[in-house]
Amino acid sequence: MTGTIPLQYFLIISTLMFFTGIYGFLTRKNLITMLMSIELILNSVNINFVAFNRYLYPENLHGHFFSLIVIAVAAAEAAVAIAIIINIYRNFRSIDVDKVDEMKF
Amino acid sequence: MIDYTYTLLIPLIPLAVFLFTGLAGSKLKPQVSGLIGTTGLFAVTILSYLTAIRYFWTDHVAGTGYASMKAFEIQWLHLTEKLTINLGILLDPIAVMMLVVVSTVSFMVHIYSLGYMKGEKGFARFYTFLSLFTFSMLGLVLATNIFQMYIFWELVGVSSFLLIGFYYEKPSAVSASKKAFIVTRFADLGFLIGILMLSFMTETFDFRTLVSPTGPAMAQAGGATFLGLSAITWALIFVFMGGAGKSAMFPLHIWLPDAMEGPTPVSALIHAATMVVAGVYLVARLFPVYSLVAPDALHVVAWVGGISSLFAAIIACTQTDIKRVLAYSTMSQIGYMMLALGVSGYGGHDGLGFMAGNFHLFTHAMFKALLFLGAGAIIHAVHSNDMRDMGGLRKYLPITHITFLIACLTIAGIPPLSGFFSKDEILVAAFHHNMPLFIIEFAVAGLTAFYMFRLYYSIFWGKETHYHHTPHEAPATMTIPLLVLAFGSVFSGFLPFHNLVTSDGQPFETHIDYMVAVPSVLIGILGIVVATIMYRKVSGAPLKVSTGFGNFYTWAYHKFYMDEVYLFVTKKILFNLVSRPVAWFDRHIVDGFMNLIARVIERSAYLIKGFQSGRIQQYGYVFVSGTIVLVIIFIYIW
Amino acid sequence: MNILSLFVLIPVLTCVGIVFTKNMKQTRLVSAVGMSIQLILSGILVYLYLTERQAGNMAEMLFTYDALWFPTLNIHYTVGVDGISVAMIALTGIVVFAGIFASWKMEFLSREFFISLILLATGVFGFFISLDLFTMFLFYEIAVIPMYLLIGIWGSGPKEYSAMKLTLMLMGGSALLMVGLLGIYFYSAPAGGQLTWNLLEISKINIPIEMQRFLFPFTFIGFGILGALFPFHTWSPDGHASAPTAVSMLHAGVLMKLGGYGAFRVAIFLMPEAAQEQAWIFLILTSISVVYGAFGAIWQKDLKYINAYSSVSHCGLVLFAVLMMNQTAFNGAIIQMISHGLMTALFFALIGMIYGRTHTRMINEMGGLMKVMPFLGVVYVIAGLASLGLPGLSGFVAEMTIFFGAYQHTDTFHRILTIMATTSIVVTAVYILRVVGILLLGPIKNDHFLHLDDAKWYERLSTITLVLAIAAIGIAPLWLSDMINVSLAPIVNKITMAGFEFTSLF
Amino acid sequence: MRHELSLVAIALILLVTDLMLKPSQKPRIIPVAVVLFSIHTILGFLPACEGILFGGMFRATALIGMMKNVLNVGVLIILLQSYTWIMKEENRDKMSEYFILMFSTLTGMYFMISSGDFLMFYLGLETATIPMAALAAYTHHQTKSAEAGVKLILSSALSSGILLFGLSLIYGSTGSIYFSDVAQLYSNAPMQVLAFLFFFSGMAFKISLVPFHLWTADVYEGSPINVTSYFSVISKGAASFILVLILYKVFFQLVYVWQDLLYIISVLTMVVGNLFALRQKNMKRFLAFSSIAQAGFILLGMIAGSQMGMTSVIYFVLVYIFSNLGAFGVVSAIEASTGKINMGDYDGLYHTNPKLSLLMMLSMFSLAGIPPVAGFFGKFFLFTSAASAGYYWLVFIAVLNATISLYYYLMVVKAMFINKTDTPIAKFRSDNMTRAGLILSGLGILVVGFWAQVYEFIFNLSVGLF
Repeated sequence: MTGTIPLQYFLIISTLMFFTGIYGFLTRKNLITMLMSIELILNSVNINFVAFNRYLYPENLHGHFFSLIVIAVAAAEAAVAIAIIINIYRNFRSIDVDKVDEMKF
Repeated sequence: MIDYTYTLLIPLIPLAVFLFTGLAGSKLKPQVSGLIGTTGLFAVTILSYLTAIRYFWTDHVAGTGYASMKAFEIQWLHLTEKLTINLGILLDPIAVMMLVVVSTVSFMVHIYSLGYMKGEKGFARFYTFLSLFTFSMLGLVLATNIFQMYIFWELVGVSSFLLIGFYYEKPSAVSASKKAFIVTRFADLGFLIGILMLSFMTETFDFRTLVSPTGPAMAQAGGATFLGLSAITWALIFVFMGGAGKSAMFPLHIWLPDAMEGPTPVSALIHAATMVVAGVYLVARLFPVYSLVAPDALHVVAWVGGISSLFAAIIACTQTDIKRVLAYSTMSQIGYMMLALGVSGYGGHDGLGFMAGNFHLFTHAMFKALLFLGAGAIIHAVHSNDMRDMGGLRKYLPITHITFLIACLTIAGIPPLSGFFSKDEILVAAFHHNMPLFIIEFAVAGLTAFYMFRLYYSIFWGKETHYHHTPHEAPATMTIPLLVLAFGSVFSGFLPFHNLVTSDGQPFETHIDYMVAVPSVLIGILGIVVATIMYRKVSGAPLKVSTGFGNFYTWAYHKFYMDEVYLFVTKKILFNLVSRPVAWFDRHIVDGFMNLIARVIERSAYLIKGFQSGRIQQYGYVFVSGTIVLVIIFIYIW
Repeated sequence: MNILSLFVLIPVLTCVGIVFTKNMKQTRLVSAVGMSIQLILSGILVYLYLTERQAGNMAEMLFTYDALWFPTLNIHYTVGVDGISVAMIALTGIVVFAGIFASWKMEFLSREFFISLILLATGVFGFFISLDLFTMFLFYEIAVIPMYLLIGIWGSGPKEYSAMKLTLMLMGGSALLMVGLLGIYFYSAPAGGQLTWNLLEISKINIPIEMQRFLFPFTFIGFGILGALFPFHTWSPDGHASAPTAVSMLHAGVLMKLGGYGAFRVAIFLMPEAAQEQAWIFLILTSISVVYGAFGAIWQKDLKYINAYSSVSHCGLVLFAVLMMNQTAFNGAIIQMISHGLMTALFFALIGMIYGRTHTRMINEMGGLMKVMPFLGVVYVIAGLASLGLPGLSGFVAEMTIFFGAYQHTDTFHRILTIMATTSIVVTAVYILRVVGILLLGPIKNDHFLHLDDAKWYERLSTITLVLAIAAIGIAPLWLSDMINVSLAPIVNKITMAGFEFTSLF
Repeated sequence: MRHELSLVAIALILLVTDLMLKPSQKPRIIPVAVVLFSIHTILGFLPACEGILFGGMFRATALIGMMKNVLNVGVLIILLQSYTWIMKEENRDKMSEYFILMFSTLTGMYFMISSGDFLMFYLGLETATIPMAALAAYTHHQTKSAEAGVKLILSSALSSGILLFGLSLIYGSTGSIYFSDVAQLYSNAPMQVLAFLFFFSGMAFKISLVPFHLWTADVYEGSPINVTSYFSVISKGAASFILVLILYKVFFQLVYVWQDLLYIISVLTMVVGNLFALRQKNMKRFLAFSSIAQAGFILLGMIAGSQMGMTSVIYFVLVYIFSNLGAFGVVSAIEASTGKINMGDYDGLYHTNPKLSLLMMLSMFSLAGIPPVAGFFGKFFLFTSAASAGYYWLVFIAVLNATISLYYYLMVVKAMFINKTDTPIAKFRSDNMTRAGLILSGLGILVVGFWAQVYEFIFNLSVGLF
């Protein structure tokens, strides 16, 4: 099984996801979309962990556990983030990230 | 060893008077301060005469030279292992001679001022300053080492400053005192540099060690050269610069005429008899060094003296302020003394110049003090300094007239008054050693007679001026000193100086050299005759003569524009081209640079504020690119 | 209790006492009592020191006390004095005492004023008694920082700007200093063993020459900034001009001495080889300071600026002498510090008193003050004469010792610089007499001045104290000079061991 | 583990108590929280057993206990100082949340500091961060507060994403997430350097090092003031602790990389922090930038890589807690009483509120590193550590920056003492709890420096690189 798909493929996809996430974070104007981009980043990390674990260090499960925890934390993070975004919406009547620049310089 | 420790009292009495009147002066009645000062000086005079008599005659073993002795010495400060500054009292012929001069003139001036300064606001202050001056001058005279001399040299400078500026509410007095101090201070810088060099080479300050023919100074005769002169020659020229400043030698003389802004007794004491001859005294002190090690420096002394005496005599012929005429005359006479030292050799008859210089110093002190005090009496009577405001005063001021006339004859070198003897010796010395200088001095002798009698006639003869108040003779406190000094002027020429004050302490024989004496007396008489013709009665002759000289007269009248040159150098060059740019540079460049740093920091703070745009995405952008830059640095470059 | 620790303790207690005072009268009384005790204590210290030396105690430092503070960094609270520090402490005692009386009428926030002032004094005293580089630095900064408040709150003119500039420039100096001191610490045991901050122990070893080359400029300039080293002196004119009287007095009088003292005690003493190598650069700078400060003073119109530039010149002379690196010059430098401290304090006191009456410091607006305030006038003239180096007053002794010491240098370059530096005495005379002439003499320019009064008792007390000290040094300098000389011996030995050839050794 | 357990217990007690209190009785939660936390703080100083738990995921050593105690002291002061603010009407109904959220983040920090592997570390980090965002957005009716919350949560999510990516690479290259294993297996292969840099940038975000600092000022300004002080000292302190531990314990093979890295970053941080702080008028924003500059100084201690370095970092954080909380305490007292937050409002403060002004001045001097207050010692030891590793020029740059920072700290002093105004802040009296908080920080500022035992105690616990 391990011979079929080389590890590099996973790494390439995860790296692509990582940078896509970053790209999304830097360019999307909607706060929710930005949050989704973060999730992309976190997922790319998960892929990494799992792939490394499976391919390189199958004798223990550090990578797997790590990715599980990351998923859980990501959920918590998303919850809080969305709560705050709602708050933003209440205050700014918008969730456009460029509007949220009252404090600067 | 004969005990001279009591001589310590000589400088200490004036010091005590100074401290007492200075601190308690405002509580005392003014006259009391005056009397205390005068009494103190009386004691000093007695002690000085006693010392002189003991030193020259009583304690002296006939047939031996006059040794120099340290009556007293304490350590004041030690600089290095070898260089120690001591304060003490050195007695040797010239010191004792100066002691007599200083105490006599100072005592006379103290008495005289009781009358002259009566009713002045700062009477007590005047006496305080006089005591300070007397203390400093005595300390200078009795100095055992060159550094002590420098210390008191500065102190006389400051006393002179205080006394010239005595009328401190008068701007001219203030600026004159300032000028005097600064010019002499500049000269003192030369003195200091001279001492620095001399002490570095010889590792001693002590006069006795310095002048000892086997001393360290003598070993320096060769040494490194700079511009063809050996180091010690330079050192001595620098030392002489100090002397030239104090003695108002060309071109450092400009302060002396202005110093006449001070009260007249001060001019008599400081600027005629004592302080101004300090330069001569200094050269005389170091004479063996000059003579044996650095003859080149001695040439400088001689020529500076000669030029100054001619220069001053010419100017004196044109001035109308009587005190200024006397001031230039002083400068001219000191030029004589310097010249005498400059042409002298060391030991025996070669040292004639040395003896003559000191002799002239002595007689000059008497007659010049007399002239100034006389001038003071005149000013006291007519309340003016300008000879054009005077005339025909002989009727009103008989005593002043007679004593003044005596002084004029003395300075003109008419035998058998004292001036004849001393001046004659100088001319003889010059005649034998340096012909060009002799010719100059010969001419100056004539000029001297001329301008003194010009002064004399303008004051006491000439036109009858109408005075607001009828001038009256001065009180006894002022006339007695005149008479005493007149006595001194007449008879001091008979003192056997060639036995007492010589370059090597050994007596030698002198005689009048008719080859020199006769012409010099004749030219003196010629000067008097010319003056008589021109000034005895009101006539157009002076005007004609002055126009005859044309520009030269104008130049001389304006003192050859020396003041202007100095003003140009100080105000225009030093102030405007150095000081002002320095101040500007400091404020704008140095300080500006510091402010610029602050400005740059502030400015850059504004420039980079765009990074903090308030937008999350830009923050993210910076974050990511920061990481990437670090990655590039540490993986690819590092 | 170690007598030296009292020098820090008494000011601190005085400050605490001031906190509990209710009004200005009590405040100044407490300050005056505290600082009088301090002055007496300084006198006692001088006496004890001299007796101890007389008794033959030739230890390098006397009255030492040592307490371990930060063991791991080997930081100690180490105090001890030699003749040099004793002299500086006495100076500080006198100036602070005079300063308290010069600010007798400080109405505005008087408690805060006196506390800051005494805090400053604490720093200075602490600096002079410290033998440990860390505590030395600590006290150094303690002394610097109250200046900001003192100038900023009670100053005049562009006080905020001046205060800021002064503080920042001095702190910039301590940036350099910090590097220097840390470097010294980490090379204090090149052969292995315990690193130390102790001055005496460091002096026993030789810091490697490469490090000296690196550290010496840091240390020297760091202290030099406080000592008004050209071109880092510009805080001084502004700072002095804006500061209130007592602060100018303390600052120019003692604080600037920290610079000279530190440059000498730390930079030169611990790193003689580098000092010797690099001296020429700093000698040129200090010679410039000396002459340049004097010329700068001529053109100023404000009394305080004149005095500030004059301080630049005189303090330049201190550093100049220190760099000449021989015993006589060192001695001269110390005497000059004391002398300048006294006379500049006197100057600032007088300027403050005159300003308090005429409400101007511009010399061309004043004139003829001698007539209305003879006491202040006479004292001003005395201060001026001291400054221009009149024999019988302290300035002369100091300058002459420096010039003669410096001229003993075997190198012609040094001797030429010495001669350059001597020219300053003429320029000094020019600006001092100019001020005296315009300010005190001549006719009275402003009728309003006719009604001014002369000095009050506290002002007299303040100035007379300083004048007496100036005259005492000027008339009998030998005891001071000897006291310093004995203590210079170890320092000179250290430098001599560094292979420096001396022409003057006792 | 005692720290964690008791803190969690406190949080739970508060949660339960809150349920039982009627709305009018809500303020009673405050004394309960404060008293409990004080007890917790004091208990923390008792000697605790050392050891490891969860198979090496959790470590407890005396050093780590000390770090937690340092944080506890800070939190206690913040709790005291927030009294006036939390008692405001608008906060009535969510009072206990403030405490509970704060204690949760603190628990997260405990775990983060105590972590023995990257998993625990990450978990602690997020436990510390996520409630913090909630705290930032605590006063949800204020736009600024909401903005602060969103900026914090999004930025920190990005940063932890990058950090995690780095961790995944570390795992990939070493096969372990345990610190001890990673340390053995690490080398300076490019990928490992890359992973380290990713990790570092995530940490740099927490300590707000330039260029990862941009969120700081906005979040600090927008958050309620006491939350800001929590961010600026506790969160920063905890992150510094774990960074220094991880750098020394895990990445010591990369020492030559991270020394250079810290060099660059610290210079950048000090300079940029100072330059921004120079122009600030809002006190919170001003303190935010000043705290960025202070973070740059902390790196000077880390760079030494020695026992002395670690000591100086911990010691500095302790001192910094006191000094910064002194400043924040004053700002918070004034804001709570008068609502004024600009530097211009402080003009003439000394004449109306001398004690506050004095405390503020002490804090400013302490932050600037002026003796005799503690900040001097803190900075001095940092510089000593850097110099011990031979970084003299870095020390020089740092002290120059300290001088620049002195400029703006003095601006505050100037406003209070020198500037004159017709409308100074009126005289007011803070409540006792706030005063206690202020006095505590003032005492800390005055005492910690001279009290050498503090430093020695920390030193004995600290460890070096090798």
